[in-house]
Amino acid sequence: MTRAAVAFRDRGLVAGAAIATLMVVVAVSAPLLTAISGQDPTTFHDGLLDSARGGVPVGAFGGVSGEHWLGVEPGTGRDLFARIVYGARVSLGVAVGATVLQVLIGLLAGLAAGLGGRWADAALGRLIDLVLAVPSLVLAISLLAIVPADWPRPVLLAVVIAVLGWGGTARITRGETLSLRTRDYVAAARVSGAGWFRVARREILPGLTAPVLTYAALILPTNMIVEAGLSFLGVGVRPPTPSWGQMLSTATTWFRADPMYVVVPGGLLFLTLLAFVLVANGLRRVLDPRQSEFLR
Amino acid sequence: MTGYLFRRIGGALLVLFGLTTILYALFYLAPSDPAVLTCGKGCTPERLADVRHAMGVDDPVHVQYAHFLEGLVAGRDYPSGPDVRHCPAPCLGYSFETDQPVTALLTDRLPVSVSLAIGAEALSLVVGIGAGMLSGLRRHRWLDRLVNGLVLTGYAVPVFLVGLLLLLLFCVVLQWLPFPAYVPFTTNPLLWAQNLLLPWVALATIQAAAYARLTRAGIQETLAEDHIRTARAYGLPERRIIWRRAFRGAMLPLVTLTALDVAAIMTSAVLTETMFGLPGIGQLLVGAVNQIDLPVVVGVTLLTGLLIVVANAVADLLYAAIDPRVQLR
Amino acid sequence: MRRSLPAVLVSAMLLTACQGNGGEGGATSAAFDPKTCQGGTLSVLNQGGINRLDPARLYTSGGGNIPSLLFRTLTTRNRLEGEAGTKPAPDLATDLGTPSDGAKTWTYKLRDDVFFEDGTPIKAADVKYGIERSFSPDLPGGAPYLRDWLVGAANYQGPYKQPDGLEAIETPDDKTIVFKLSKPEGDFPFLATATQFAPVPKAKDKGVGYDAHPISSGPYKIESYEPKKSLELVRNEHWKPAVDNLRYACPDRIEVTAGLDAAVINQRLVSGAGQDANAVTTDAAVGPEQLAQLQPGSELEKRVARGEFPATTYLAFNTRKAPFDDPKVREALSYAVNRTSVVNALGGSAVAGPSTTFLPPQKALGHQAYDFFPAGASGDPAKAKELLAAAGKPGLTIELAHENDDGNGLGPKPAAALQEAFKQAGVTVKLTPIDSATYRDVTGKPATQPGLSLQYWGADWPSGGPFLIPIFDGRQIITAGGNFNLAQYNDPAVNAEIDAINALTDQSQAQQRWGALDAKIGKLALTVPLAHEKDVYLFGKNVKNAVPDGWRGTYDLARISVK
Amino acid sequence: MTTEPVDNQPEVSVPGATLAPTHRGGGGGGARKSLKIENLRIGFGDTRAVDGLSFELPPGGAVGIVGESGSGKSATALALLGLHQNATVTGRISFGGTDLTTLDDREWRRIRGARIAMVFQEPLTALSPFHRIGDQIAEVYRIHTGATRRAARLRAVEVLKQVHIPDAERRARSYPHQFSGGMRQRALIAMALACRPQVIVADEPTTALDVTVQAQILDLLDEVRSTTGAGLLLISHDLGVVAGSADSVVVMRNGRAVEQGPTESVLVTPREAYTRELIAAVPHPNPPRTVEGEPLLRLTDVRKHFKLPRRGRVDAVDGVTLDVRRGETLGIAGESGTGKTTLARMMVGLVEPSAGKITFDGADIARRRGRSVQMVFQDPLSSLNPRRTVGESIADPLRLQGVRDPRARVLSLLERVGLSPREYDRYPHQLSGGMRQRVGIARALAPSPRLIVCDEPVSSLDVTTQAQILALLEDLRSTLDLTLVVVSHDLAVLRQIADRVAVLSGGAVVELGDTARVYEQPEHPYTKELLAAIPVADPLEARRLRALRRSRLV
Repeated sequence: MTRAAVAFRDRGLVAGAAIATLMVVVAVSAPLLTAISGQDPTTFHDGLLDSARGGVPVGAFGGVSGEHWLGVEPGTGRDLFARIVYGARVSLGVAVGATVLQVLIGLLAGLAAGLGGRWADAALGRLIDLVLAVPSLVLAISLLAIVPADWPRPVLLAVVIAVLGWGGTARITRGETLSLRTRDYVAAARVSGAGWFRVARREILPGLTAPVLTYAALILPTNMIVEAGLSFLGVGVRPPTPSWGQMLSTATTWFRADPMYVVVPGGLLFLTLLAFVLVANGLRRVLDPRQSEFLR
Repeated sequence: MTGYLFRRIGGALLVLFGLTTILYALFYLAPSDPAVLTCGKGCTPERLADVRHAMGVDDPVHVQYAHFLEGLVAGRDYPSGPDVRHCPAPCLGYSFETDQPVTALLTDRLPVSVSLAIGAEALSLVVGIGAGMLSGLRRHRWLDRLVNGLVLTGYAVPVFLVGLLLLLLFCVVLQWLPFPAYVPFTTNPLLWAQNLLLPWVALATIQAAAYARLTRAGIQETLAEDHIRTARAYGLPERRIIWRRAFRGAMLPLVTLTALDVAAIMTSAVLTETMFGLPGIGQLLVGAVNQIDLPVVVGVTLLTGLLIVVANAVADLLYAAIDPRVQLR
Repeated sequence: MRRSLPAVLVSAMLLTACQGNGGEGGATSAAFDPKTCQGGTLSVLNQGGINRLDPARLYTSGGGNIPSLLFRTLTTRNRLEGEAGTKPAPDLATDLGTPSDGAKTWTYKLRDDVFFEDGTPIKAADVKYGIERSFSPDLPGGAPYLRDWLVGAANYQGPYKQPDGLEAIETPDDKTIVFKLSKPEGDFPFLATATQFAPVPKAKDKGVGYDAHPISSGPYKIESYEPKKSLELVRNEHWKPAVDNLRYACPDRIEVTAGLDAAVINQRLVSGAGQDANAVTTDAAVGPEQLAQLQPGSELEKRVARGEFPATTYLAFNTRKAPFDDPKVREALSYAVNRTSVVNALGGSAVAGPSTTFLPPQKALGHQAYDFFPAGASGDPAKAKELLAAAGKPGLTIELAHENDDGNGLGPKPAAALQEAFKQAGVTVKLTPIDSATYRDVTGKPATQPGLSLQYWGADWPSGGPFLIPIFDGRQIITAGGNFNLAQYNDPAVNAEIDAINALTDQSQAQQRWGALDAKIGKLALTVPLAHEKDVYLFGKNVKNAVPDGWRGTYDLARISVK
Repeated sequence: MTTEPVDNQPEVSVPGATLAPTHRGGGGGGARKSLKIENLRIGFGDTRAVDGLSFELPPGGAVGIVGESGSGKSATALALLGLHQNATVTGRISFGGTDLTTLDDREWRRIRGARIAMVFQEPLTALSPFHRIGDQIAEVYRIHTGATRRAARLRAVEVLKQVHIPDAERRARSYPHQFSGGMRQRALIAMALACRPQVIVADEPTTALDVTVQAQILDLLDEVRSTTGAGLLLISHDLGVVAGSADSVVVMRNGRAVEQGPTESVLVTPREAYTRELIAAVPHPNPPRTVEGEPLLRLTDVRKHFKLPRRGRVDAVDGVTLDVRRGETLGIAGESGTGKTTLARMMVGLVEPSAGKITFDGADIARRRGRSVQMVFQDPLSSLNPRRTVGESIADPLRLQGVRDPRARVLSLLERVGLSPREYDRYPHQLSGGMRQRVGIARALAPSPRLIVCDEPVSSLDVTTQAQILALLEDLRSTLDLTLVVVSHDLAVLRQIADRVAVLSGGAVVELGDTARVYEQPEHPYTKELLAAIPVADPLEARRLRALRRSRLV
């Protein structure tokens, strides 16, 4: 059975992939979706708020109506649907960006350590140890708090998460590389006169795809949680840019007055994370048969 | 062993030195001036210069850094009005914001973080290993599926979401529990546990999922190993095989992870502490970062770095203790 | 965790002036008898408020709420409800002070029978020493007025470096203290409410370390104190009710817990379980969660204190920077603002009201109503466009600086509300977030000051002077930093009028002229007033006499009972 | 016989089983039971692993089962102990009259280890890494006898002594990883002896071991059988292993017994074609050939040291000087840890020597890499990139030499090594072991080398495949005018293929000479020991060698 066939038989993977894809589509087509709903994420609707009661939306379920499909944001009256779909862009974008960066840095460092000889390995090994030993959340908070507030936050977030988090990928890559380079087929290629660069590209990299891909799939939801957490703490994405974590942060002060404001971003965050975890889990089963016992 | 310890300590020092250097560099490059906040509203430039000097932040960064290192190793004296405050080694300086010794702040906050971490870890281990064993032994298919569903869910919920729901449910709607407020264990163990229950549960939700997965994979992997087959071939009862042989093998990765996770909770439970109003080191950090309280930020970072380094060493030692194949060199 | 707030805001949370107290039942003082209120333990649930207790380093209005339990000052706020509460009253001193030399010299006599917590009698020298040490660069944080007002104080470095002390403060005997000012200051009795006017025994001064246990002169003393975490106060046996008729000091014990989340504090106050029934807060104004439950006639409505601290949220123009050097542009933006959105963004009409005047609507500040650029409830974009067209700047693009979080009410929410309103007028706004820790630093240096920024100004005491002088006095433009005259407006006529009003010791006369001055400056559209502050604070079920005072807008811990 | 078991321990008291009398030397008493397998069938889902197998192991007897991989011999062993979990087992396994297949789990547990004990192939993984060896043995003893901890511990030491573990009291406290491979296997045998079983099943007990150790273990099993009177079922792929130790032999193929009978008759006068094929595949000496070519590859005092982090230095190769003559096949013999793989890798320039010189045709080997010298590896699965097709793997060295479209050349190479061109687009895991090794050879041939170094080229293959690959190598050498270096632990293989043999020990060549001379008149004691340890398929010769080893031991 081919891998694709195995993948399609995996119900968790298919469901996860479907939801994840949907979320990505939503994020990418945010402008289109808001054009359909006829709302944008920034316009205030004071008329829809009860100012005397702190700015709670008027009407049931946080002001759900024909115009405002998910109601409006308390305090501002901005369209919640529009903010959710634009928020998906930030939440997903940061997570994906951080993951890609993380994997790139980790892959390069791990390959260099694994193939670069004793000194490169020792130096990079120390560096990887350092990155792994750094209290990353603590440092991320400090870092994000002191960079000028007008730097582009989403990009910054992705970079900070990646820079503090590439240790894992690097360690896995290094380990796999060290193991792969002792394989006889690498020796065979060397005997044939191939240089290390060619060996890395043709013999080692293909062998790294599966472990690195499964690992990447696993850290993607983690990165999403980190982004949400940092935004929740107020050092992440800055309003008025919407992000789910930051919406949840403001929602904490509204959870009884306007439960919709908690339920919508919270539920979506959970659903998306679940989808990515399912994908990671399924990918691992498909790509890494040794680990087939992981989470059936 | 001695060589191992030396290398470990050397490595730890290197990591901590790297961390402080990075922090000093970052805060020096940052546009914020801690003296402005300390000086307050309506502070004139002359006054600001005096305050800056009094705080010692008018020195070039390398001088400040050298002073800091000196204090760390040998202690430092701070002029203080009519007195001189002596800050004994390891001196991390005084908070810009409250002028408390940073070491005192840290030792004051640490019990909270330790309480949080130990309790959450214990709860996670009990629940996680229990669930992992239940599903790993595959006695009931539905149980296996249930545990797996929960594990996946545990992976997919951010801690602040769990915390939010717990608070809402138990403190607001049902009002079964008071809003968490830290009570030291020594004051009243019962209240200590009662107040920490929700944060523990919030943290354990995620941690237990990881442990359940590991236990399950570990038990199944170990049960497939040759020596289990040997044990069966020699007529050992299944119960004995599971608990004396397989369980031990399955617990190996968990033991190391436990040490690392205790440190991880202590260093990264910022959200939990903030959400539940627990005065731990995470909360200390968030407050300090917003106030550009450099000594506190550096102190917290050093402490958390130290915790992680120590946890790594403990994990190694534990591993060597329970796996006779491992030798520390 | 919330930021602990800059000084002005801290004072905002510790202060008031009360317009129509909505509180009924338990909140009214009618049935309250200070003689029989003693007993019990009062809990104070706070976000912050106990970062420091060294009186030299506190920036309070009227002596603060918690500090005022520990420190007696020469004068203090009179702790009355409403308009009456905006006046100072004698505290350690026997009266509000005797001005002479055209209000350039102020003389105070200390009461008899006043003691520190260790029983040592309080002398005039202790008050002088307390003020002097606040000049030490080791102990920064206090208000700048003393440095500005006292003769020869600008370069004074405090008693540690200059033990000879300040010549501007004289203590001819143990009971008399005389202040020499460089210009007439009719508001001196207001200033003397600040904690810097609390006595400090020189023998107990440990410099920076004094903060760990400041010596009490008030009804309570410190039993235990962990900054930002907890403070436990017990009765100071050497304080006599007979010589302090303002502080009732009802609870036997006061326990302050800080570092809590505002939402949690309010939820606990609402639930009122256990000791929370005896709880209040000094810095967690109600959130939307509670406002939604605060229906008229509801049980909760009886446990809320509504007051107003004089403060204004406004847009500040830098008139030295294009395009805001053009009055037409400033006027256009004044027409364009949507005050309803801003009020909602600040938390709704319960906690903020729209303002068209720079002075907030308290009579004590001399408020006179005006609305020179009527924008209505939600802005007049048509008029704004018209003016911009007239100025030759239609389709303008501007930058608006604001703080990066909403903790201080200058954050992205109101900024976004303004952005939306200006969009209606064809003005494109680019938002520039600035870290709130450095916001004042950046906006207070003309070199780095943005053209347009969101600002907040609160009263250090209920008078027009401290509200208008830093903002509009041309001699207060400080180019090196710490500047509040963001318009960089310098009109000698205005400066002269300020001096003239300062010399007045008759407050009602002063009020009248401050109001007129505000209206005069208002015509120039140097600022766009947006909203003024309202304060709504909950208190526990067993709490009595939680009356918001007229100075600070919230209830006074020194007068609350939990018996 | 060297040891007399001291039998002062409590009797094995297994409820429901008749107790064996104390046995002292030689065959068991009257209560000894025979193990009789009748029409055993084992199926995994749709596949049949064992299909109607019958044989009998008389009390104290020794039966050998021989078969290549997939013949069903291991499945049979597991069935004897009821260890199959997902298989359907039918037929009769009668043990002293009881049909074991009808037992429930409790009853099975009384048999396992106590009546029938098993010795597994991989002694490292077969023992729990977390428990001390003595404890593991004692645990088994306690479970079956209910003895006290102390008594169990004494019994553990006793059986360890019985399998000749020196200093048994102390070594009982060691962990498995602290034992050498041979010691571990002895410990496993000791565990099997602990409860004085009536049958010992040994499933490939020596496959993971060096040849000298293998001989020792086989001798030990033989000894144990005679001292305890236990029957022995010896399972192996190697005719030589079985020949010296079994009274009768079962030859299995595809789950069936192809031929069975007394060892002598089956191995000396086989009736079935497959048995004959197996015997023929056992490496046999070729007529001697003397090649007097000029030296092609010269090694001059070559050394290789590995620095181990914080553990000092290992001298893997310690001063090797030898010439490989043009056109010859040089065999390099050595057990594990003798530095033979390091030496092989230095010969192709993969590893740089720490000292000494290696020249190929006069030029330093490092500059010759990629063309003139190629290598064939031991494990053909690991030597082929699992993610690339066979054709691509062979084409790679050609591309490196600048061949633009190597497909045609690759196809002809495939054909040359006896593979169909169809295999071009297949992946390594889709091929059998023998086919993979052919691919490995094709890849080595691709750049038209003059010398090929083969590192254990057949050690992971079944006997029949092994013979085919050896034949292929010989054929290639002669037709392509190649020079070969074959590195192997298997002296029989070298005797067949090599013209000259070098014997490695401790990183140095202890003996070098023409194959016939080395095998017939070994000079170095180590060479003699090695030769005595070679398992031979001739039962009489095997017995003679065992007696020889034993006499030396005494």
